[in-house]
Amino acid sequence: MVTNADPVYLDYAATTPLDPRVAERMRAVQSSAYFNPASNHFAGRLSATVVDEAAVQLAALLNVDPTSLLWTSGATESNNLAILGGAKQREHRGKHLVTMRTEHKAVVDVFRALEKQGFEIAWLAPDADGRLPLERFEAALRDDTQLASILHINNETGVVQDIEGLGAICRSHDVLFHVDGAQSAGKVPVDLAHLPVDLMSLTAHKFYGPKGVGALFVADGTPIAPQMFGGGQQRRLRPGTLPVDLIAGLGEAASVASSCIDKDLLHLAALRDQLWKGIRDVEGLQRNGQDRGGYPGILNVGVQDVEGESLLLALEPLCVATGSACNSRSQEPSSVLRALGRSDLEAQSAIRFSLGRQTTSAEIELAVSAYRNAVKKLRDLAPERVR
Amino acid sequence: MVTNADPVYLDYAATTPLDPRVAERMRAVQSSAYFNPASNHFAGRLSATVVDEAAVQLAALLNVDPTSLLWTSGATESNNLAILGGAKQREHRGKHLVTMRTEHKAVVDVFRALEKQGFEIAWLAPDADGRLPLERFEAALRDDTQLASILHINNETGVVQDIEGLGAICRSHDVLFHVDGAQSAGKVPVDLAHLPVDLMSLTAHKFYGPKGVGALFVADGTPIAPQMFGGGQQRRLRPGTLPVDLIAGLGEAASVASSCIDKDLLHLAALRDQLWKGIRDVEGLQRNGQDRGGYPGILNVGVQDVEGESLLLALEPLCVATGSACNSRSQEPSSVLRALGRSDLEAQSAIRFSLGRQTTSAEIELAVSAYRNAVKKLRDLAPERVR
Amino acid sequence: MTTDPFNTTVREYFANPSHCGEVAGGVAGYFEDHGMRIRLAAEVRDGTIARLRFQAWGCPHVIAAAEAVCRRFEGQPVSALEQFKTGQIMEDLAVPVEKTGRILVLEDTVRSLGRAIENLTTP
Amino acid sequence: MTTDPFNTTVREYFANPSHCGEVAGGVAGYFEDHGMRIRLAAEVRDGTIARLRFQAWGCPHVIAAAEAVCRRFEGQPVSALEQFKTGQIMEDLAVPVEKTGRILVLEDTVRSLGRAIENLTTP
Ligand SMILES: Cc1ncc(COP(=O)(O)O)c(C=O)c1O
Ligand SMILES: Cc1ncc(COP(=O)(O)O)c(C=O)c1O
Repeated sequence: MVTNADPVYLDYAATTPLDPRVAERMRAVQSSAYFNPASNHFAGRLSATVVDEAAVQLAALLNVDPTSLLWTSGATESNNLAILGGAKQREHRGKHLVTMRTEHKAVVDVFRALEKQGFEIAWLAPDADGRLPLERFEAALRDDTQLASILHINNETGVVQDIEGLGAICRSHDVLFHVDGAQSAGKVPVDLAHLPVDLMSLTAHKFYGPKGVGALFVADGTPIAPQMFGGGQQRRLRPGTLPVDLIAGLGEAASVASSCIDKDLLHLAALRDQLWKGIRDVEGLQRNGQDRGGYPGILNVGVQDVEGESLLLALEPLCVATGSACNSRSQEPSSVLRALGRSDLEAQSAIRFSLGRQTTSAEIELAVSAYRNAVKKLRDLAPERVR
Repeated sequence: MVTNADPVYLDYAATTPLDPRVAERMRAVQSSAYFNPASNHFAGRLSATVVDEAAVQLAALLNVDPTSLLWTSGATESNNLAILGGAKQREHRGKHLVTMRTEHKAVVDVFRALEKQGFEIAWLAPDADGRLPLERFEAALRDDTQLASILHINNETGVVQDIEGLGAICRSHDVLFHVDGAQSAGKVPVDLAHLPVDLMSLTAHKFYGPKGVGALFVADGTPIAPQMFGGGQQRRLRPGTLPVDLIAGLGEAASVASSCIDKDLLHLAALRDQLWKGIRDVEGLQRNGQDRGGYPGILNVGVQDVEGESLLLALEPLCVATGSACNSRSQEPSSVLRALGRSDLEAQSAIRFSLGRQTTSAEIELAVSAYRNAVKKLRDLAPERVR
Repeated sequence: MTTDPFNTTVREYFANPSHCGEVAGGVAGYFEDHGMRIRLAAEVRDGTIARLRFQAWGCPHVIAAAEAVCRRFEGQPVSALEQFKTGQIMEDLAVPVEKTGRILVLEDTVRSLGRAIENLTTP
Repeated sequence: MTTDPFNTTVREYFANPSHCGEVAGGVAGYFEDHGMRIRLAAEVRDGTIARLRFQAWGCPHVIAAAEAVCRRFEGQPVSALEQFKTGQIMEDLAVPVEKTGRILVLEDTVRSLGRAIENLTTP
């Protein structure tokens, strides 16, 4: 297909390419420190040092102690470990858990599993702009509420929750607070020394690090039960041979992020504004998410009376997402957009543009005209409604 | 330290370096197909195709259908998924499970967790050569035995179990049969179309593939319960963004293995024989494992009245293992060697030499003299026993 | 999971539909279901479909299928419409099974057009 | 987890112990515990430890500690032995806490040597 030749990749929220510095670091480790960090010889210790250095890099990004980080295979695993491991460890505190309807599936499905095991879940709805009001959150807490999990930055809409406010409420109610930071860590400043967060999940491939590696921040003294059993690595909380090159890549990505975040955010905001200005006058356009204050790397728009699958095809060679980033194959209308009050018909036309470090103004220009043309084309094709 | 300059790496059972072909394939994927295979656009489909190709490569190595493979983060996760997921799915069949005392910790610890949950485990002992006699295995099976897990090739001793015989017994007793193939897949021929195996775990980094990725073979119709919940990837059995480059690397490593295994085994056998001939006359030497028929990449020897930690240090710059590959830091004498009837004192002096594709005859020569010298030196240092 | 959900025919018909539009003064059939809307308009001359045009709101398969119908029946006798079967289109366009219902909307539209032509010619 | 369990002093003393061996006709102390065995042999001249040699079976820290003791006390008056404290050795060799018991074996050996010298000189 001709279109395959020049993809215009605007799906950075789904995954990002490796930053060249990350790729280089990984190559160096693969050739000179590929050893098993658990091995009891100097080569093994060399790899263990690489792992420690990566922990320092990631810890610097999050402003935490390196020992508070567990390596995992990604945010899905981190979410599972935090929520299953946290809820089970604190079962004595109660069986009531709180989360939102707009969470990522890697959180929703974990709570569904807990629901089947007899836990009771409060599925809170956001306001129309996607935010969870603090009063609504506090009102949902009960004496037997023991854990809450809230998505920091929504992967579909870029909506940002008030983690500080929500966390403070958790602290005052002795509720364990987990934050899915898959779309925030490495992309916006996250200062866990000051945020009242007990557990935070993250994944390297969302911020120019390798796929297949993530981390779970576990605040000092937070009890979690391991979900995998094995060789005793990582204080028995998460066993398995440490993928030293992936961890080094995650560390390097964190280090790059530490120095780039502010610049990245300005870059993204400028491009997002260019995109929005270019399409906002399209008839029947609807912005999904916050008008202001959202994460600048994501712009989600629906448009009236245009069919989503055809829109996506007409947009080629743009690579953009409909529905959730992580399993866009499903044809169901996005539950995130439904929770914002969108109808099925509105939700199915939604397109998520997600921008990144490599996105250029020229690509945005192309995206603008592609979007305008696609909507026009599909409207021209369509018959009037039943007369 | 001077010794750090020229490590002689003889710890391939702990982990292997990347094969150059694997590294090259991964780089290509990282730069041109780094997309999310679940994304609903042509770039995503490109990555999905890469994943499919890797499945075909791994399937060819194991002689199975590509759809019978699940991607995981490594053998630890595969073992957890197979054993926890298998046992829980078949709880109605009974709560009795069978395994061996010489299993890897990533199996032992999973059974320990199940034991705490009320399952009953039969921990079978091997014969003095490490093998599990078929009669002993069959005698351990009860009406309520529902799952057995046996290590194909022992990571410490290279002992090879009779998977075909054990599997046939499982079939005739309706017992689910899981095999930890972390040390066999990609290293010896494994034909799962003919072996009576329901579930097999493997990990790429043991056969020149990347760390952080593994697979679980699940025979058609074998029911397992997922242990992680999330975005619905992989038929909901193992969610999470697929690390397309790691999977491509695993596929490529499988493909390389398919063409190299026979040559590799001859190479290893020659070197192992050279090593054994070079040291076998050391006074008080004891070979741990099978004299014949074991995996040729591993030679495990103990030696009388030599302290293990000092031996390891005296052997530098050799990188070899004491105790288990995967968590050698623990000071406890190997439970595998204890199960072969070794005393604590005998077990602690054990050294595992594990050889690989890049090992040379010159390195073996060096290993022979290093070993002889180290034993002599430590014996010279030691006082006579109490007079 | 991996295969392109759209084969080359779908891609071609969707990208460059040559039979999209209206037929001024023609006869039309319309059907709406499953959230799809399809309109077929024809100019009939001497029992022959001289021109056939579609308008469609739906997924790429529906749009391509409408184009396919136009290509197929333009120039054909009106009676050919009765022989319309979705099977061939499903195959040519490799329509996934779960979209069968949508293609049946097209069948209904073709029927609707057939009836409209009938009404026109049998006063 | 990552640090070398052996500091440079341990590595040096272990690799090249200059005080390993026997003292022909000397006086010796021996102790055995925790699976460790240590022997210290001395040649005493005029209340001074003229030569001090060790033999040891144990981990690298034990061997290095034995060497350290020899280096420390050779040339010292016999009375210095009484002041032997494991603390300094633990620090110099960065012995991990869990190995304290092993180093105490060395203390016992030093005591044993002290007693042997005493027995020799006070008839
Ligand atoms: C908000 C959010 N949480 C969790 C995940 C899961 O991350 P991973 O697929 O790396 O496990 C993703 C994306 O995939 C995400 O966007
Ligand atoms: C026999 C065996 N099983 C399981 C594992 C665990 O594999 P991984 O650390 O890749 O999860 C290993 C080695 O680490 C092994 O040797």
